[in-house]
Amino acid sequence: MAKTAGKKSVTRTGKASAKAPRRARQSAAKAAPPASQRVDFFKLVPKPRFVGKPVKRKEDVRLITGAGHYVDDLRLADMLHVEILRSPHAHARIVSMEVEEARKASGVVGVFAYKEISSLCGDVPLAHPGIPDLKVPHHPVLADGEVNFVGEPAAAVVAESRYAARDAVDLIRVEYEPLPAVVDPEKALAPDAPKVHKELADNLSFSWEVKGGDLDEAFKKADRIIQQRVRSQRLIPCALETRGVIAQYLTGEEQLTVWTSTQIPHILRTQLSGMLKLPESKVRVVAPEVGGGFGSKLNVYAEEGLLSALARLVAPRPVKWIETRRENMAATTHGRDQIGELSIAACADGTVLGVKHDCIADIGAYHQLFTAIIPTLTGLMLAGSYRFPAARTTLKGVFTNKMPTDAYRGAGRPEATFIIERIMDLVAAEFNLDPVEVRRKNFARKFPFSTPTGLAYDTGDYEKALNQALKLADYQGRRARQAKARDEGRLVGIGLSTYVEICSMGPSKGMAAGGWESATVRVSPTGSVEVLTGTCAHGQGQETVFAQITADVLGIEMDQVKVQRGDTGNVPWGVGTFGSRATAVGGTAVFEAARRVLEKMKKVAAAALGASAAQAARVQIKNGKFWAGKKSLSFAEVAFQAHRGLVIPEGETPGLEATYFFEPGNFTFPFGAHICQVEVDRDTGEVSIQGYWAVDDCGKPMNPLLIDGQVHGGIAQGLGQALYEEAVYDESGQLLTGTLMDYAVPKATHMPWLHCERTETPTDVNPLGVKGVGEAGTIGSTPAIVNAVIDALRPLGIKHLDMPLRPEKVWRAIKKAAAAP
Amino acid sequence: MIEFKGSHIISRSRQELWPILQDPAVLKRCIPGCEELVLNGEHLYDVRLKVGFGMIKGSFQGTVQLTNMVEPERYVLNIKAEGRTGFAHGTTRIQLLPHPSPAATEIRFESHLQVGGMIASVGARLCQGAARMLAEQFFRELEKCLRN
Amino acid sequence: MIPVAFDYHRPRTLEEAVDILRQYGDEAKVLAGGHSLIPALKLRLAAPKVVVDISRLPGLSEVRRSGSGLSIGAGVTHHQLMVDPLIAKLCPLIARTAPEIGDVQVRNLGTLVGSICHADPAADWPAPLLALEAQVVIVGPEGERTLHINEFIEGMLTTRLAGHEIVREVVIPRAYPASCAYKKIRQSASGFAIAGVAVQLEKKNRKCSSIAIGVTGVAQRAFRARLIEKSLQGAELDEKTIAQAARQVTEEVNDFLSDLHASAAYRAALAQVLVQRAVLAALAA
Amino acid sequence: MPMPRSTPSLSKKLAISVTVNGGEVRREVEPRLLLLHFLRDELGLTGTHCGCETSICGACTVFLDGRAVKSCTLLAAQADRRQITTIEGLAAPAHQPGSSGKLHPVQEGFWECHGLQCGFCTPGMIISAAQLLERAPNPSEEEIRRGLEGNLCRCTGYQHIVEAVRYAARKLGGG
Repeated sequence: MAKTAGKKSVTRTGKASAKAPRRARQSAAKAAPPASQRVDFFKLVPKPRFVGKPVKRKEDVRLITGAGHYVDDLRLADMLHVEILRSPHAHARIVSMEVEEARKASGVVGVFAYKEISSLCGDVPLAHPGIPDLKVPHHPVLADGEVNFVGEPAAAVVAESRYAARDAVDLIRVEYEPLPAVVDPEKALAPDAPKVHKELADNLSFSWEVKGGDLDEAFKKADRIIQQRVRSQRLIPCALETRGVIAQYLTGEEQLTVWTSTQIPHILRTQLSGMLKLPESKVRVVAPEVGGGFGSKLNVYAEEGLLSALARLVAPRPVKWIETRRENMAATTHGRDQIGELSIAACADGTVLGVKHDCIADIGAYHQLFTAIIPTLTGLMLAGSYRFPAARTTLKGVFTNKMPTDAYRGAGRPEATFIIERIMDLVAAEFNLDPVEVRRKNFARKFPFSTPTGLAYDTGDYEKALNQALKLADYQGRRARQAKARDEGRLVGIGLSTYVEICSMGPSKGMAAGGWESATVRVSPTGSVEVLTGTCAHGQGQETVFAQITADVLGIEMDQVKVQRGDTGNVPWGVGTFGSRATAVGGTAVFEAARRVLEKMKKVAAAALGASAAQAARVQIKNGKFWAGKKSLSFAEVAFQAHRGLVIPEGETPGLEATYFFEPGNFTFPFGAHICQVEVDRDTGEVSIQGYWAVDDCGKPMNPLLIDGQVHGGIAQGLGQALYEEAVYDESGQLLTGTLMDYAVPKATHMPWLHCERTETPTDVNPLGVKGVGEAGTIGSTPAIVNAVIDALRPLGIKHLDMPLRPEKVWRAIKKAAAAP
Repeated sequence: MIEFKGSHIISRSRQELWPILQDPAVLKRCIPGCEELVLNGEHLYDVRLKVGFGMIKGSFQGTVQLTNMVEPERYVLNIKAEGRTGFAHGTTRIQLLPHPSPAATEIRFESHLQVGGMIASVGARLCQGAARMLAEQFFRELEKCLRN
Repeated sequence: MIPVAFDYHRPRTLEEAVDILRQYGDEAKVLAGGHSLIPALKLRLAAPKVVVDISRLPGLSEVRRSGSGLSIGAGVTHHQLMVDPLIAKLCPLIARTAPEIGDVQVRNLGTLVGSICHADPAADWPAPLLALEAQVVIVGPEGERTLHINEFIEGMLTTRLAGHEIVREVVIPRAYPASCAYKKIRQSASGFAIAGVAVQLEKKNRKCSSIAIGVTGVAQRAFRARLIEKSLQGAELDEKTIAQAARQVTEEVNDFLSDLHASAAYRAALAQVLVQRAVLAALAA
Repeated sequence: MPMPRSTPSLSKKLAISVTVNGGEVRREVEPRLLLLHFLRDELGLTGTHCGCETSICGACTVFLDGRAVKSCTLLAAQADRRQITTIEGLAAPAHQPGSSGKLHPVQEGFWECHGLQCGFCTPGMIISAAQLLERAPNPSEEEIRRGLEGNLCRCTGYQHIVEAVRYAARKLGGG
């Protein structure tokens, strides 16, 4: 069960107020029933046929044959096409905009700027993070007289074809008056810095703090105070499918339908209703096939509001906009971008007594949905898998003339883990200890474990995962071989990270939006089963996992189960897929709904079979049949009876459908240990990865094949951050990594072979025992790789380098070290 | 941001060179790709350019203004050019230094150009080289001009 | 993602192609594999009025013997150069460079001639072509002319090719032995050369009897590392000698490129390292 | 400051004839129409995806006369009188009319080995993998990775894709 942080004093404050933000508040869970009264999946289905097995995905046949439909693949009759004119300036006043020529161009239906749209569509919204005095600027869907980042939408062309719309964009003439731009978040805090938003006093959007334990005491008792500045650079999520929106408004039916590439159709529906001032009942959001998200589609975007508004203007003709890759890189949310100043109070035996972390988060020009919330997660997770007695994060969220940051795979936790795992290695280096021993020394060992930042870790066995990883990697042997290589003058390094992350977002009281998830399971008269889930998979394979769960609960084949998601028109309600929550929260909702359908089917079967009361209490499913005593009915027959309505048991109603809203009692805290070996080329600074080993613990595995897939993909993204990726803006705010020619998404040749294993430490937060695995690889890998590179460079006296560890940076560090006396 | 500097020896004295460098006809000939250059205010010229490197071509429209003029020593060129593929704004400080040989001048220039739009987001790696080539082209043409 | 409108011509003969170019001059662009032109069209960085597709002109997509050397037609793709037996036999440096270009799909369609006509300073081909003393055969309304690759590429994105001319083929004037190598450091996103060095050498009695080194990616245009070649000519090629000679790479040019992927100093260092590695690899080949 | 004008689309349409997935199609197209858009918008073959503008990601990979090419870097006009195979033509699912219902061994490998997640890069990746196996029936891990360098995947970390290609290699080798 989830616990509070106990008696330790924990405070989280905004700048001026002591009121704790909602997302951070967490007390004993009341929502979930005690474990003793709960039916756990493995009690109900002791020998599952599908759950836990490496089942092939149901999604795949359509995807490997090109028959799936992403937004761009949808074609509606009479569809119009939208292209958007975007700001080439980081900061400028729009002096004038001439659109007549564009309006008259062949195939153009209309050209729209702020003044034509503003009455139809309000500002881009944010989920209120509960941070007092949060400054939120005006954020229109088309620029209102001023542009604040390169790529900000300024006008939209609607035309008969995409080619015509694109041609017309070139005919719009905008006169901009360039204004001074501010790009560096630290410079943005200077009193004389140019202001991103003239209506605000300065560029500070918010301050926030979380602390616990006695820091003064910790720093007094420490043998040494280690200081380090650590940066988590700005990243571009780069889902392979760019964003895209189709919107259609049917005037007669008063119905707006929006097809969009999103992770959160239901939240989007609620927000669009607010932006467009339409009753929610008149808005339907559909996420068709979604080609990757990684947090970048966990948002409400200007274009979603804009297209909806345009759809009303050209009703009933549908309008379609498909983002180009350049637009995607400039105007879809970025990730990370934090600078942390660290002070670490450490003892000579490797014990860390306390950590102070002063963080500046570059949030870009505006607030998107979770912009302010993401860096607070870094503060909350600052303790990592260790029992630091005291920790404090102060956070400043700063406006700059760049694309807003928001969730990107891991969202706040990779930053925290990177900091902590660098700390562990800094401490090891400082006292000349083995990094493994420093970690062992500090591990949290008693669960539930209360962190100084107020979280309660459900379960964990960090040492077990570490030991298994050490064995898998042959750590001892590897260190011995490293010593030999060093003697030969080679720069070989071994790095590790032992992470814990916060997952399965989460209890509602810990979330800015709801933390629950819904599911409906319904059985048709012919016995086919539909699962409607509020989660919205975009590659995770929930169609398969939820079918595994449902088929096992109902004793049927997976083929009989169709999982539907992504359409607010048929899924009753939902929150979405993000934060490694889909299986732990959404899967549990499916389990609970299926369980309720099963109970009812048992009753219907008993009634239809004329079973005695004693037999009725012991109806069993075996080989796809419901058995009461020696008589049986097939699954389909029971389904038919439930709909036929003649043998409905007393107290029941006809039909076969259950909807369940699952509210978890706590977050879950998956963990693991990643080890990486690298060799650095002394002459070129190139890093080559010689081996990678990972042991992750995501609780009970639902489908090991899919877990491996999630871990591999996560590691690739973490490796991208460690070695290659960085969104580079020049000092005037131009995005220099504006295409995939300059922004390096890892390729097949960049990846080493990944040796992955698991430990299994179930959680009792949900009846599946599942913790979540979507972000684990990303969180674990970045510090393991960076630690390995720094370890390789240790003989040269190098203690830290900022990411990405591109060859030139490493080469310069080597050169500088060589030149040092 | 493109920053580059260089110098060039021109076989004319500073006094001779000074008016030449403000002559619209000369400027039009020497500025690479210049299709139109019209005086439109004090030391202010409206310009239309077609700049190209191989197949990569862009049309730009803008202004060139000379400020901080200290005859015959130095001035600042303020450049603003915009086109479909992006824009370039910036300044070039120009110094005319006496050369040991009396009939020659050393022109030193130092440019700070802010490039934006498509050319910055896809062509950043080539901008520095492009700017340098344009400067070289300018002086090459200027010399040709002076020879005739 | 959407080009500006243009007209498309697919002439049946080279003469017809030249004739179209003569008509439109600078407003026309030649397309063979399209892997330089079409990306520029999509970004609207290039907006010709006319595109002249020469990819199907008879005879242009072949590698042929030419005197004691060979000829590479304008339509020959990078992939052909990887697998062509004649190339492997007469000019292994070309065969070793080809797999380093782009990726499979780019190599399947992109052409060597298209690449040199685009004259991107980060392109691979100029390095080996300089080392091999390649000749570029150009046809135009006035007939045919031949330029050495070093003259052909003028600078960044610019060549001596006039608007109404077409490169018909690149000629490697003679056959070369197997002592050759191309080494490059890839820009991790685009795969272009941050630095690339091609070496073609010959040995007599353990001494280097001839050596040619082409360097690309590090300067506005690819160049021959003449100073280094001079130092190594006639020398015994041990690691120390090579390393010492390679240091002179900084004196070969004064305009090392600098961009967000690599500074001028780093490029200079890489060029030095790659010269050493390429010479050693050529020796071992 | 007024911006220069662009020329409106006045170019002459071209009549082209392309053999796509075994059937001949004839259309009149704008010369600037990209092969990618021709396949998707004119022919409704939406299995070929568009992931970038700069010929890097490979999501749009198709076969042109048996060579894997990026259809975003080709004009439809260039495909005139040539053969195109898209993911839809590699093998069709059982429920499609006229289909044998058999997957191509590479498709099978991707399914068996969980070689895809969001599926967006998958059609292009499969075409490239098929090309790879045609040229190197028994590829090493390194050859597989190099063969797929022109295709980005943001989901899988490529490992399962490598396994999928090995699976297909075994299958094609008669295993």
